[in-house]
Amino acid sequence: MVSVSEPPSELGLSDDQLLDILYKMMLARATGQRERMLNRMGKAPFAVSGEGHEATQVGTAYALLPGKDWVVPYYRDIGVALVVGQTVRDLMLEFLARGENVSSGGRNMPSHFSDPKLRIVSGSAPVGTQILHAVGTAFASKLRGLDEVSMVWFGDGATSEGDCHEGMNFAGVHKLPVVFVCEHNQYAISVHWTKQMAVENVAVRAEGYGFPGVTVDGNDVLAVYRAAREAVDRARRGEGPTFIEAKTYRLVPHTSDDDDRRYRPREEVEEWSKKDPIRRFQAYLEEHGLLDAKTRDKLAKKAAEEVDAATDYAEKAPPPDPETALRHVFKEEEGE
Amino acid sequence: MVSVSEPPSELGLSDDQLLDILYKMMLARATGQRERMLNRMGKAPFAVSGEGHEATQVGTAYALLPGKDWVVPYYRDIGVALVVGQTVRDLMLEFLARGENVSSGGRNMPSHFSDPKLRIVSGSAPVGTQILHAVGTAFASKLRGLDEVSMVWFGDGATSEGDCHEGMNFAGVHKLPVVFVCEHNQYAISVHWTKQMAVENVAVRAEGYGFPGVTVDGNDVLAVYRAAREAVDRARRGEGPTFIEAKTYRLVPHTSDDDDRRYRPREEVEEWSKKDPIRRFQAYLEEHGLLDAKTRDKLAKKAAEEVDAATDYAEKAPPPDPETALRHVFKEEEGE
Amino acid sequence: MAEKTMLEAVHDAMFDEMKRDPRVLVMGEDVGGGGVFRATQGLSEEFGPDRCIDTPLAESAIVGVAIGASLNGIIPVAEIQFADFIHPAMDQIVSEAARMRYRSNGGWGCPITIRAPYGGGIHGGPYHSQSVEAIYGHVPGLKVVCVATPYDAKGLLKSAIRDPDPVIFLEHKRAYRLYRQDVPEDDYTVPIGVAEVKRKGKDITLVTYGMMLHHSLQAAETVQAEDGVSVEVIDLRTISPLDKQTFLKSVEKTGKALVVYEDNLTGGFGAEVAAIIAQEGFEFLDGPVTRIASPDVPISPYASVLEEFVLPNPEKIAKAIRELAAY
Amino acid sequence: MAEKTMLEAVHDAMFDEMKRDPRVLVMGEDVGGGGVFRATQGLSEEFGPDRCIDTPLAESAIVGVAIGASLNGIIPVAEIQFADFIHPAMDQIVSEAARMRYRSNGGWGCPITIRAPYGGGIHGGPYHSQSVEAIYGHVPGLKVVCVATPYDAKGLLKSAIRDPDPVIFLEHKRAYRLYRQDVPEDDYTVPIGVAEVKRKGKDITLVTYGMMLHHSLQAAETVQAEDGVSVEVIDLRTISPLDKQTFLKSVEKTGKALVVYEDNLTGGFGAEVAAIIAQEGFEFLDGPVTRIASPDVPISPYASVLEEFVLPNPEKIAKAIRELAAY
Ligand SMILES: Cc1ncc(C[n+]2csc(CCOP(=O)(O)OP(=O)(O)O)c2C)c(N)n1
Ligand SMILES: Cc1ncc(C[n+]2csc(CCOP(=O)(O)OP(=O)(O)O)c2C)c(N)n1
Ligand SMILES: [Mg+2]
Ligand SMILES: [Mg+2]
Repeated sequence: MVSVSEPPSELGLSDDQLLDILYKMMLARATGQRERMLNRMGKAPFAVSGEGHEATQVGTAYALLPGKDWVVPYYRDIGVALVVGQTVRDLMLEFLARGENVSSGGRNMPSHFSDPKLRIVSGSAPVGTQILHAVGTAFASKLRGLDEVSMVWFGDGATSEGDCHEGMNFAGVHKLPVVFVCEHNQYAISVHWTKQMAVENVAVRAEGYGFPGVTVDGNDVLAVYRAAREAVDRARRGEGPTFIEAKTYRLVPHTSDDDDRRYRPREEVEEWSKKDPIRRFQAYLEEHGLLDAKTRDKLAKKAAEEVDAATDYAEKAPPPDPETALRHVFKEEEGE
Repeated sequence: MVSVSEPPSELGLSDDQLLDILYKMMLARATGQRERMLNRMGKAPFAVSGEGHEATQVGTAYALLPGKDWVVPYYRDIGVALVVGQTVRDLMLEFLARGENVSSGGRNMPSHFSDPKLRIVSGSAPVGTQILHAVGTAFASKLRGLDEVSMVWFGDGATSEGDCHEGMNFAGVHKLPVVFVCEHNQYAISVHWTKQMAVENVAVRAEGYGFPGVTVDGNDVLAVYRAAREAVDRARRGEGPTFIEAKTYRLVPHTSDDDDRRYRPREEVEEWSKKDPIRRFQAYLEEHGLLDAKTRDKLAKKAAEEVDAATDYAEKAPPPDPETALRHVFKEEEGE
Repeated sequence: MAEKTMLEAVHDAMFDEMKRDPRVLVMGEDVGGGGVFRATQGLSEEFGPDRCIDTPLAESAIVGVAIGASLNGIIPVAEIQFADFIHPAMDQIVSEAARMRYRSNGGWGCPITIRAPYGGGIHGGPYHSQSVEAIYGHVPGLKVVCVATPYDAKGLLKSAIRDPDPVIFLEHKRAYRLYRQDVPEDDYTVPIGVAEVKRKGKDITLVTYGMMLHHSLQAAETVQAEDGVSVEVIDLRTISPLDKQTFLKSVEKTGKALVVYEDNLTGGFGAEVAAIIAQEGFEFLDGPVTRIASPDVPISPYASVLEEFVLPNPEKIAKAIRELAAY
Repeated sequence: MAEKTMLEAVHDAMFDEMKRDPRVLVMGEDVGGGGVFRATQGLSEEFGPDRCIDTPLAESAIVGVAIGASLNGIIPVAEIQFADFIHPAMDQIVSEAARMRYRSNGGWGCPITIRAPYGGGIHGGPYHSQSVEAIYGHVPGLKVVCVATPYDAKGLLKSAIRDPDPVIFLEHKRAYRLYRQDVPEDDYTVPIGVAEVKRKGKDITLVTYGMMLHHSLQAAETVQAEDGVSVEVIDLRTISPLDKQTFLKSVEKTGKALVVYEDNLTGGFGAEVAAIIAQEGFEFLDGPVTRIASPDVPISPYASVLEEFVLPNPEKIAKAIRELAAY
C-alpha cells in the first residue's frame, strides 16, 4: 500500500488547503452524524452516511477541478459532494426530502447527490451502474477534445457487478480520462470482502484492462490525495484511466436499516476506530505544526454551526407539492 | 505462448488417441463445410461453423471425461460436440431442424448443441450467458462433493460481457472446478480484438480473480490439449478454475449471413490458412512417424462418408410436427 | 397452529423445504447473515453455510449460477435483495431460465425459484419500491407468484420450490409484517396458478393481488358499510399461469369488473386481466372494465407526500368502486 | 423523391442527423463496418470512426456509456444488434435512462436513442425474433417507437434523435426490405406519439403496429374482397406515448375492435390497447375486444413449420376479422 510520510509541502498543497481538507472531512462527519441522529428522532425514514470514509472521499475529490470535472458519486459520498461544492444545506434539504432540494426535489432517497451546475451526476440505487455513466462522460470529453476528467466512486461490493467490468474495459479500450475510485470498506452490507473476491487487492484487475491500478491506505487523506492527483493528471494528459483502491472502513452500520452487530465483531470496529481518518489527519497536521487545539476546536465549532443552520433551514422548508410527483417524466415544454 | 514441441508420448496420449484427435478435427471440418454447402444450396437458412478452430475445440474437449464432466459450448463448437459424443447425424438433424434432433427438436438455431445424457448444456444465442451456467454446474459438483469438471467455451468478444466477469469472479471466490476456454479468433464478427480489449492477452485477467490464466497457440492441438489437461486435473484436484486463452482464427465468415471481405484483408486470411490446425497436426504426426498419406486419405474418406450418411439420413427425416411448437414451455405431466 | 407474519411464513417455507429435501439451498446477497429483511434468518446456522450462500454482489451471477446448479441436481432458491435490482439478471431470467426447457425440447429443466421483495409504500423511493410482475408475467416459461398473505406465502413458496420450472416469487414488502394469520406448522401447499375469492360479493368483481389486496378489502368494507355496494374481491396470487376462470365466473355474476394494481397503469399486468375480461367476458359486462393503478411515473418518489399521491390506496379504490357501481 | 426500403430510410435518417448536428453519433457492435443489417453503412467513412463507434460486445456498456455521454453534450444513437440482446442492458435502460430526468427533478436529461431490429418471421429462432416493446412500453420515462414503413421510419427516427428523452426505436427486421416507398430526400419528421389510419374502413377497427401492419392490411383487402367487410387499420407507430384518441375515435365509428400484435398474447402491449378500449370505449362496443397474437411460447422456434405455426399471418387475421364481423 502506498502511504504518505513526507512533509505536506511535497504534495503542492498550501497550508490553507490542508486545513480546508481537514474541515471538509469534519463537515462530512458532522453532517452524517446529524443525519443519523435525525433519523433516530423519527424525522427521516432513512439515513446513509460515510463516516470513516472521509479521507478517501475528500482526498480523491480534492484532486478535481470543481465545475469542470465530472463527479459520479454513490450513496456514501457526502464528503465528495461537499468538496465539489454542495452545501450542507443542499444535503439537508435532500435528506429531509424537501421540495427545494436540488438533487431530486424529494424524489430520490437521501444521499443520491445530483447537481447539474456542479456536474454531479444524479445517481440511482442499483450498485455499480454509475461506473458506466462516468465512462460515458469521459468518452464525451475525449470525443469533444475537452480536457475534463471524470471521477467515479463505488464500493468493494460494486466491483462484482458486470457493469464495473464493462465500464473498466470500455475505458481501457478508449483510453478515457476517467478515474475509478473503489472505497474498499471490506463489507458489502454484511458480506465480507473475502466472499466478494478472491484477490487481496482488487486494484490488480486494472492490469487486465490495460491501465494502472493502485492500492492506497484509504484512511490517510494525503496518500489518497496523492494517488488521485496522479490519476487525474494522467487522465488530463490523455494517458487514460486509473483505478484507485482505497482501503478503509465504515465506522457505522451500512444504513439506518442495518444492525452491523450481526456481522462485525465489536473488536474489529474498535480497532478501526483507532485508525479514524480525521483524528489521524489532525495528529499529522499537529505534528507538522499546522494545527493546534484552538484551531481544531474552532473548525469543529464551525462545522457544527454549519450543520445546525442547514438543519434549521431544511426543517422549516416545505415538502414538495404532491402534484409535482407527475412532473419531469419527460422534458417539459418551456413555461409548462 | 505455450507451444508444444516435445514428442507426443510426453502427453500421455496413445497413438490411437492421437489419430482419433486428428479424425475428430477432420470430422468437425467436414461437418462444418457440409453445413455451409447445404446452406448455399438453399437447404437451410443458416450455418455457423468453427473451421479453423478445430485444434482449440478438440484439444480442450479431449481432456474431459465424456458423460461425467459438464460441457457448456457455444455456437462455434462442432468440434467439442463431436469429441464428447454427439454424432454427425445428431448435428445434421439439428442443422436441418428435424423433429428428431436431440438438441432442440427444431426449436433452437443450428449449432446450439444440447444433449442431457452427454451433459452438454443447451445454449442460447446471447453471447457469454453460458459462462455462468458452467460456473453453476461446477458449483453444484463442489457442493455435492462430486469430482466432475465443467468446461465452458466462448469467444474473445464474449470476454467483454458482464456475465464473463461475474462468472469468473464467482468461480474464483468459490474455487470451483471449472475451466474457461476462450477461443480467441481475433474478431467478434467484424470487430477486431483491439477494439474489444486493451490487453495483448486476455488471460491475464484471471489473476484478478485469483486463479491462473494461460495463453496457448490455439492452432496447436497438443499445446491446447496439454493446457486443458492441466486445467482439468487441477480442477478435479479441487484447486479451482483455470482460464485458457487459445489464439486461433476462423477461416470462414462469421456465419452464413456474414461477408468477411468487408473487414478482413484477404492476406490475413491467407496467412492464417497456412497455419491450418489440421494440416499442421498432420505434418506433426507424419514427422513423428504416426501418419502416412494412406492413413490420412483413409481418415478423410471415413469423415466424408460419415458426413454423407448423416446428411442423407437427416435430409430424409421429417420436420417437426407443427403442433409441437406448443409443447415443453413447462414440464409436461407424464404421459402428456 | 401459530400466528405468523408473511415474513415468518416465507422463512418457514424455506426452512421446511431445506429440511425436507437436501437438494434445496438458498443463495443471494447477505442471506448468510439472515438477509436484509431477515427472511433467511438462522438457515445458515441450521443447514450450514454451504446451503445458505452469500454470493458476490452480482444479480446476473446469482441467477445464472442458480440455473447451472439446477441442471446438476441442486434446487436453488435465489434471493434478489429488492425486486428493483432484478433488472441486471433480466437476460439470465428471460433468455436462459425461461427457455431452457423449451429450447432443449424438454431435455433440460430449470427448477429454480427467484424470490424478490417488491412493492412500494415503505418510503423506499424509486429504487426500493418497484413492481416487476408485468415484465415477467409476459415471459413464456416463467411462473410468477405475487403473494400478500402469510398462509398463501408459505403454501405457495413451497409449491414454487417444488416446481420443476422457474418461478419468480414476489413478496410484497409492505405486507411482510402487516398482520399475523394462522399458518399451519404442518406441510401444506397452495397450488400455483389458482386464484382465490378473498371476499364474496355480488355487485362488482374486483381483481387484484399483492398489497392492493389489503387495500381493496378495506375499500370493499367501506363501500359495503357506507354505500351498500357488495364487492367480490379476487386475489390472483399467481399471475402466470393466470387463473382466468375464477374472475370470469365472478364477472358473469356481477357484470362489472374493477382491476386494481399498484404498478404503473400503462402496460401493467392488470391490462392483461382487463383485456381478457373485455374479450372473454364481454357478454357479461354491464359497465366499462375499470382499472385503478399508479400513474405513469417511477414508483415511487421518496417524499411521503409524493408517494401517497402516486400509490393507490383504499380511498382511491373506494372512489372507483362507487363510480363503477353507479354506472 | 426516391423509392427506399425501410432499411435505407433508417440509414438515411442517421446520415442526415449526423450531417445536421455534429453532436450526433452512432455506437454499437459492428456499426463501424456498416452493421450486420448494413443500416450504418458508410457512416464511418463519411463522418469518421469517432462518430460511428464499434463498441466492445457489451450491451449494458453500450447503453450506460451512451447515457453518460448524453449528459456531456453528445447525442448518441446506440444500436443493439438484435432486440433479443437488449436484456443485458435492461437495468441501464429502466433504472438509469428512463429515470434520469425524473429522479433529478428535471435537472438532467438523457437524449439517447436506442435502435434495435426486432421481430420474427426470418428463421431467426428464439434469439433473433423477439418482440420487446411490451417491456419498455410499460416503463415511464421511455418513449417507444415500432416502425414498419420506410416513410415513417425516416421521419420517426429523426424525431427520436432530436427528442430530449430516451427513445427505444424498434425496427421490424422482416419489414426492412419488404418493399420500397417514396421517401422524401428533404428533411421531414413524423411526430412521436401519433398513430396513423393506414386504411379507412367502417365495420371493424384493427389496431396494430410493426410487421403486423402489413399482414393486417393484406387481411383487410382479403375480407373486403371476399366478404365485403370494411376494416379500418390503425398503425400505432409509437406505443409510448400512446395515441389512444385515434383508435378510440375509430372504435366509436365501427363499434368493433381487433388488436393484432406479433408478441406473445399474455401481457403483450396489445393488452393495454384492449384494456383502454374496454374502459374508455366501452359505450361504443358492439362486440368483444378481440386480440390476435402469438401463443405463449418463445418467439419463435427455428424450424419453418414451427415458426409459421406460431406467428400471426394474414390468414389468421382474416379469420379473426370474419368472426368478429359476424358477432
Ligand atoms: C444492483 C444492486 N443490488 C443490491 C443492492 C442492495 N445493496 C445496497 S448497498 C449494497 C452493498 C454495497 O456494498 P459496497 O459496494 O461495498 O459499498 P458500501 O456500501 O460498502 O460502501 C447492497 C447489496 C443494490 N443497491 N443494487
Ligand atoms: C448479447 C449478444 N450480443 C450480440 C450478439 C450478436 N453476436 C453474435 S456472435 C457475435 C460476436 C461474438 O464474437 P466472439 O465472442 O469473439 O465469438 P466468435 O464468433 O468470434 O467465435 C455477436 C456480436 C449476441 N449473439 N449476443
Ligand atoms: Mg463496501
Ligand atoms: Mg471471436
